[in-house]
Amino acid sequence: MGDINPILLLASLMVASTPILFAALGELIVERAGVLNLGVEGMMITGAVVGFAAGVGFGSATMGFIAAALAGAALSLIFGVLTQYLLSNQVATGLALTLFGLGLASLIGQSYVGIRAPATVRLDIPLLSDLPVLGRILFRHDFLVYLGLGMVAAVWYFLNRTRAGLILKAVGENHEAAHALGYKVVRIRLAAIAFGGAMAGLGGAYLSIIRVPQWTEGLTAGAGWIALAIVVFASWRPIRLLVGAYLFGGITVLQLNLQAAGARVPVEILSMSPYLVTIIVLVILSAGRGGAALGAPGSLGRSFHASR
Amino acid sequence: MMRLERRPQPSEAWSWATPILAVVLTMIVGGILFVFLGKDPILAIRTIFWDPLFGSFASYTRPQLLVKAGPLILIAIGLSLGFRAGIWNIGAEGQYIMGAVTGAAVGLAFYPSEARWLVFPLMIVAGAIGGAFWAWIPGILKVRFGTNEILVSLMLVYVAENILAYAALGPLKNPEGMGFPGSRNLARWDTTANPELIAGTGMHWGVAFAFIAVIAAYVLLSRHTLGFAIRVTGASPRAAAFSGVDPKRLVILAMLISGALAGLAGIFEVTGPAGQISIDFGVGYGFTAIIVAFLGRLHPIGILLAGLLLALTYIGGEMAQLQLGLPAAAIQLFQGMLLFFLLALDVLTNFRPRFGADAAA
Amino acid sequence: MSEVLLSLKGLTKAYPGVVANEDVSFDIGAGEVHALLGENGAGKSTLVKTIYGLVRPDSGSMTLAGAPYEPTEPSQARARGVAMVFQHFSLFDALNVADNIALGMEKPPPMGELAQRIRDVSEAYGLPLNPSRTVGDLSAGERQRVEIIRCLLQDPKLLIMDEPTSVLTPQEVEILFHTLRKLREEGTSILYISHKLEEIRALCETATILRLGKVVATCDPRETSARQMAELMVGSVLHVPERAAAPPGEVVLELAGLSAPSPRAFGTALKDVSLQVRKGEVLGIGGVAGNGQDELLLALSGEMRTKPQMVQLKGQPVGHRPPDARRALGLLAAPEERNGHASAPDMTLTENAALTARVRKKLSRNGFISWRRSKGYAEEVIKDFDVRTPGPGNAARSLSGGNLQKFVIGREILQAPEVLVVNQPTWGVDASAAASIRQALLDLAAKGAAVIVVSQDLDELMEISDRFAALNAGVLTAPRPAKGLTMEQIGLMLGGAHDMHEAEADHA
Amino acid sequence: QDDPLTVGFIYVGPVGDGGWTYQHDQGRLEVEEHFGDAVETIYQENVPEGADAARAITQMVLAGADLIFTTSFGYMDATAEVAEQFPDVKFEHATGYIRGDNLATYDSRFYEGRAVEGLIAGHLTESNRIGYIGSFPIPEVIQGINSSFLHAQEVNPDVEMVVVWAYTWFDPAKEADAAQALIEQGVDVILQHTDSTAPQAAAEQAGNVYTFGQASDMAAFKPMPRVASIIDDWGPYYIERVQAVMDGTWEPTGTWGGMSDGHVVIGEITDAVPAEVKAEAEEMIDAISSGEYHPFTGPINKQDGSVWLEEGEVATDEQLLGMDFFVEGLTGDIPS
Ligand SMILES: Nc1ncnc2c1ncn2[C@@H]1O[C@H](COP(=O)(O)OP(=O)(O)OP(=O)(O)O)[C@@H](O)[C@H]1O
Ligand SMILES: Nc1ncnc2c1ncn2[C@@H]1O[C@H](COP(=O)(O)OP(=O)(O)OP(=O)(O)O)[C@@H](O)[C@H]1O
Ligand SMILES: [Mg+2]
Ligand SMILES: [Mg+2]
Repeated sequence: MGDINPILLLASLMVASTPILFAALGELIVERAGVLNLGVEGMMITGAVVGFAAGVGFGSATMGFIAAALAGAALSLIFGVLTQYLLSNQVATGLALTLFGLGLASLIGQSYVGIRAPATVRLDIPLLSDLPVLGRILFRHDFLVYLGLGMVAAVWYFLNRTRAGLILKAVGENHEAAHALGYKVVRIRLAAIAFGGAMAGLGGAYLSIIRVPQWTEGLTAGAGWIALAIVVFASWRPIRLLVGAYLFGGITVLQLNLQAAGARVPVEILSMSPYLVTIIVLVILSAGRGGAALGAPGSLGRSFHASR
Repeated sequence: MMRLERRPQPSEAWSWATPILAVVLTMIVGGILFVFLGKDPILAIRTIFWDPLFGSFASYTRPQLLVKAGPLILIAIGLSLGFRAGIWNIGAEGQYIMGAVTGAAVGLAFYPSEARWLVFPLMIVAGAIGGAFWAWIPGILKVRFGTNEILVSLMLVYVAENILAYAALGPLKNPEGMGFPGSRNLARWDTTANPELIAGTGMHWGVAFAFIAVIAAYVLLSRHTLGFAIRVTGASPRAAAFSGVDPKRLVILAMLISGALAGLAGIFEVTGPAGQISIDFGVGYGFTAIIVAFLGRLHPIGILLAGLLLALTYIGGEMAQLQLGLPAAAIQLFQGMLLFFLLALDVLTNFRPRFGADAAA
Repeated sequence: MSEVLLSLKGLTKAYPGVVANEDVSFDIGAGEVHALLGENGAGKSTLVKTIYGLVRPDSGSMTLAGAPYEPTEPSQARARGVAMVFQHFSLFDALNVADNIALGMEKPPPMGELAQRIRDVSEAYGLPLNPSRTVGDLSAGERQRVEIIRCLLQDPKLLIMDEPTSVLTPQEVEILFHTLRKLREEGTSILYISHKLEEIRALCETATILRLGKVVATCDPRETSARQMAELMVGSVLHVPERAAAPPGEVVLELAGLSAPSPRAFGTALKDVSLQVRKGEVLGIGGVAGNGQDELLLALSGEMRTKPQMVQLKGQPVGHRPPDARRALGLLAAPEERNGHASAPDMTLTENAALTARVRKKLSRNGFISWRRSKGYAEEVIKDFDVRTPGPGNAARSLSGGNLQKFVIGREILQAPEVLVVNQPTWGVDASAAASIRQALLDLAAKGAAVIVVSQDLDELMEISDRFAALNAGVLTAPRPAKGLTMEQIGLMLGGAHDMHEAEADHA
Repeated sequence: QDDPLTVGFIYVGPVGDGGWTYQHDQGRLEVEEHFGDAVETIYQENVPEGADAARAITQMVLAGADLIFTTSFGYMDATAEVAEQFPDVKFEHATGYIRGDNLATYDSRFYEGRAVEGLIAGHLTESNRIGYIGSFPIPEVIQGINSSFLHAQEVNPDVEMVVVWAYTWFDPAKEADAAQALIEQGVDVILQHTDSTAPQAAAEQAGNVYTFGQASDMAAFKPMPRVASIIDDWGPYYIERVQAVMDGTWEPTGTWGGMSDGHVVIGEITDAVPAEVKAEAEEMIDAISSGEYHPFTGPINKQDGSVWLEEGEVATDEQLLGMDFFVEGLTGDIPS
């Protein structure tokens, strides 16, 4: 039957990966600051519904995205206060956040079922989008796809080239030492957590406003968990994160394309392939590093309490 | 301003008082939420917390609490052993599913045998092995290649769900099911059924195993050298290695135990309350159990209580939905709130709050 | 004395249950090297953290260069010219040297420029350092250089050093002293904390002595003997270790061509280490930290497995045996890091007793631990080794360093080992506690056990060893009788001169 | 009697899923509207199939329900079990096959609607490639694929059908990906057996791709890409059954309603469909509704070429309920 056009595949995997990419980038910053927030799914879906509602309410997708980011950040700050001031266990608090976010989202979303999303503009970058091959892959997406890519670059720059990024890494690496040098561990972490929430919110809103686009319960369908996994997969590095998100999104899209193209591979195998490939690639990467440290931030998941 | 001051030793009194305080606070804030949803808050809270235990249908709902809490506790106990040692198996859902699928496959292979004495124990063993195997994979990959067990165990959940769908649609499909997905009903076939052991109590083999697991974990952690090895590894991995703990063996062991318990939960569920392998067999017990484990502070008795508390909010929540028309989402929100309060107040066990001027910092 | 740089008046800081500093007043002159002495837990670290703005005093005041000084956070202290090298390093392993240094500066220059300045300053002070190396890969001495250069780049007026030499080799100490003297010449004041009194005597002009949080004495260390200072700290007469001579017996432990890669990411591989230890003998192993000391201890304790023949206990190959099996045979060990290696900080002393004494003290049966017996053993250690703690139910982290060290050493010694290996037995421990630990080791040898002491403190090794060997880059020199070794000979051994050794095969 | 009749509904998803559960809940609301104070409805959403179902149903009985609709196939065993325990309460299980003295079953002949969709699709496609997003390979879904393919082929012998299995009932992002994959494979008409509007959105983005609303009307995407829809309309059946209980005429029947009963409704066929095609489609709707035409009428061969239905032979309900094969002309395998 049909063949798979790699260019089209690339173009659609860029779209498919964008929600995970946003959420994972946010979580990467959070984890780099030494905090493990497992509530990504909850923040994503809250972002999805609030973004959708605001988008419909204001009749503007842009307002939707802004609202989604704010909602994600606000929700994440519950986690922030609990874990940073009240020193609650981060794993449990993150899971509670997911539960809370799912409930909150479906409560908010009750009156938005079956409504159309606000229109978005696709950025057909003039001239460039008409380029024969690259044009289709690179220059015919919506704004958020470019924003996602831009955020990868920005996060990379932030972590590797700015003092604020250095301080963030220091806080995540060894909070005792950062505190001894006079850095405000808790405040820095709260800012990171809020950023992570905002990014998760954006990722969710991308689903509800552009990708799907509609509001239905369970819209994120586990994307938040995948985002968490991608951060580990990327060993906390932004460029690898992009690779990981594209790999995952790519396999997801590819398996459907293979089915559509009539490939004679059992559907069950294709359907589980994104997860299997992620594991296999991780094993290869880890084995290559001789099983040595994967680069997890030194203080990841540990509570910090300064006594004065 | 408030400042926290670390207590020299955790406060015994507060560790008992905080859960109660958390429930009370949840009732207050949750009540306000219910008012906003146009419901009578007192009635709603009574329906959630009181009626399942003492309401007019309590004779039905009380046993159901056990049925619901059983798998949660069983899985959480296994997870807590790993968590205590710093081994992060978050893929219990997959192990639960694989336990059910393997156990059911073994049972169905004997259809229509009547040798319950042989088949049922075999299924239990197979279920435990199935779950343990699924947990062994992230364990061995961690030990051999240094892969992160969080990621691998999580990914394997999705793989297990696909295997479950495949099993329900293919090899385990009920040949008399008119082509519909799903296996034969194991609970309705005497050879494989996991019925109530004492009628009207909700106590089935899975619940019994959960209680056994609580006791065993308690003894293991407090008295046995393996439990000690687990605790030392969690508290200080290098001290554990010095003491003679082989960290790789411990990883494998912890994964095998938690996987086996999750697998047991799966097989008891599929032979009892669930009845059959179906596409939607996995309902998130494996994830909820993580919450139960942490709510119980990774302590066996704590997990027992946390499992029952969570079961109470589930069943009470269902009743509130049914009787008061409270949306399921509100219940979920309410549960999230309960967890938040429990976690937030936990701080009082280890810290003493100081208020006022001397706290300004 | 010249003009006063920093003046402390009536500083008091109380923690729950303990007054860490009580009415502490003294002055530090400009260009003065001022020592702060005291037993473990006397309040030294608390005091300097107060000066650095990390701890806020309950009462009291400070003036710096004549102006009131009330730092509420370290950046304010740094802005006023106060810099600090921490007792427990404040470094970030995953970051490189330049990043680590930039983090400790208020307004770091751009990275390229900073790297150049690091090179310049490190050369100028004789502390060579490559700015692009990852800190996690550095030796303890190099790590400290990072901390010091971080301070130096800010042209501090007052440099605080909290136990800087407890992790350094003699050579590194010499280099450090050279740097500090140079700084003094440039007019920088130094507040210096150390338990090594000879160092204080060589370096400092004034010493303030704390006991239980209070200033109990001030003296000029150049005119006070180490013993006098120690007695001021302790408040009683100091006991000097003495050894009952006993003829060495048969060989109990033999290492035969022990070669093993390091289990740690940046560790040192052991290369063909061979030695024999006899009953009743104390073998001292010196060497710069990071030359395989940790690996040697791991290979002996059983945490790191080797080929069976490489480690032989009473003629029996045990290289492949795990720790408990070796304990059963009488080989015990106490690693350097007492918090988190030799003990689990968050566990009680009873549990920590069970950590290593299960086999020899029969604390467990059929896999079940008897907590009653464990508690009994912990109490025994506490009593026999004068560990100061309310009881065995307390967490290990609640003990001060010296007391925890006494507990750790006591826990092994009371198991009546046939061979005991200790690494840095008196690291960061105050003078009286160090003396009693050394005495205990000597007493153990006198009872016929073989003792291997790995240490960077040469004075300590010379004081208690019968024979001495040195580790360098994972290679061990042939042991030589300690008596009569000159400093020069020791220096050569430490530097890796193996000429007195039959030429060893140099394989990886 | 004075007491209102209490009617309970057990839902597998949230009422806000916009698809399957949403449509059942619409049916519940129609019941409320129709009977006013004479009935009281209660429901429980998000009830997992399996362990929790039996409890949810029992609690509903205890809460006083007189008639309970359990609206997912996976509730079959649980419903049967509870029905045995409470002989005085009436139960109705959707899409299953177990019946008892107080347990009826009901389902809809969605394949009738699929036939109409297939006809329209066969006319509309220019690439001669029609895409189909399947959820799981179960008889109901396979009926739909076969029915639509047969009728597309009838009007367009060159047509091919590309089937993608999403292995989920509901995952909007994945459905969007599946639609996208189909479009990239040159498909220009998409049918779906999953419940979200994500494929509609993907088609709209792509431009000239036609889709059909599924479960609900998906009117938001009119007139293009959504050119028609299959609506599950459970209201008439629910009203009829509630009435039967009130009248005391309720029987444990097995109902498999279709277009003729108004259970399956074809939503507005928009002007994006050429008038003559629309007329042809309406003709078929009439023929099916009047019972004149059965979408599975021979001759029909199986995929392997073997004869399934002889000329003029009409498939029995048993044959349809157990359908586990593709008809001749379809490519690809059914999983498992
Ligand atoms: N954060 C804290 N919370 C409670 N008590 C503390 C804290 N820090 C120090 N202390 C107490 O203050 C006392 C002084 O501690 P400090 O660390 O200043 O001692 P030190 O003189 O530096 O000891 P060492 O020689 O071992 O470094 C100790 O007895 C300790 O109990
Ligand atoms: N957060 C804390 N809470 C209570 N006590 C503390 C705390 N931090 C330190 N201490 C106490 O401070 C005392 C001194 O500790 P410190 O950290 O200065 O080093 P140390 O234990 O003396 O050992 P070392 O010399 O190896 O650093 C100990 O008795 C310890 O109990
Ligand atoms: Mg100190
Ligand atoms: Mg100290």
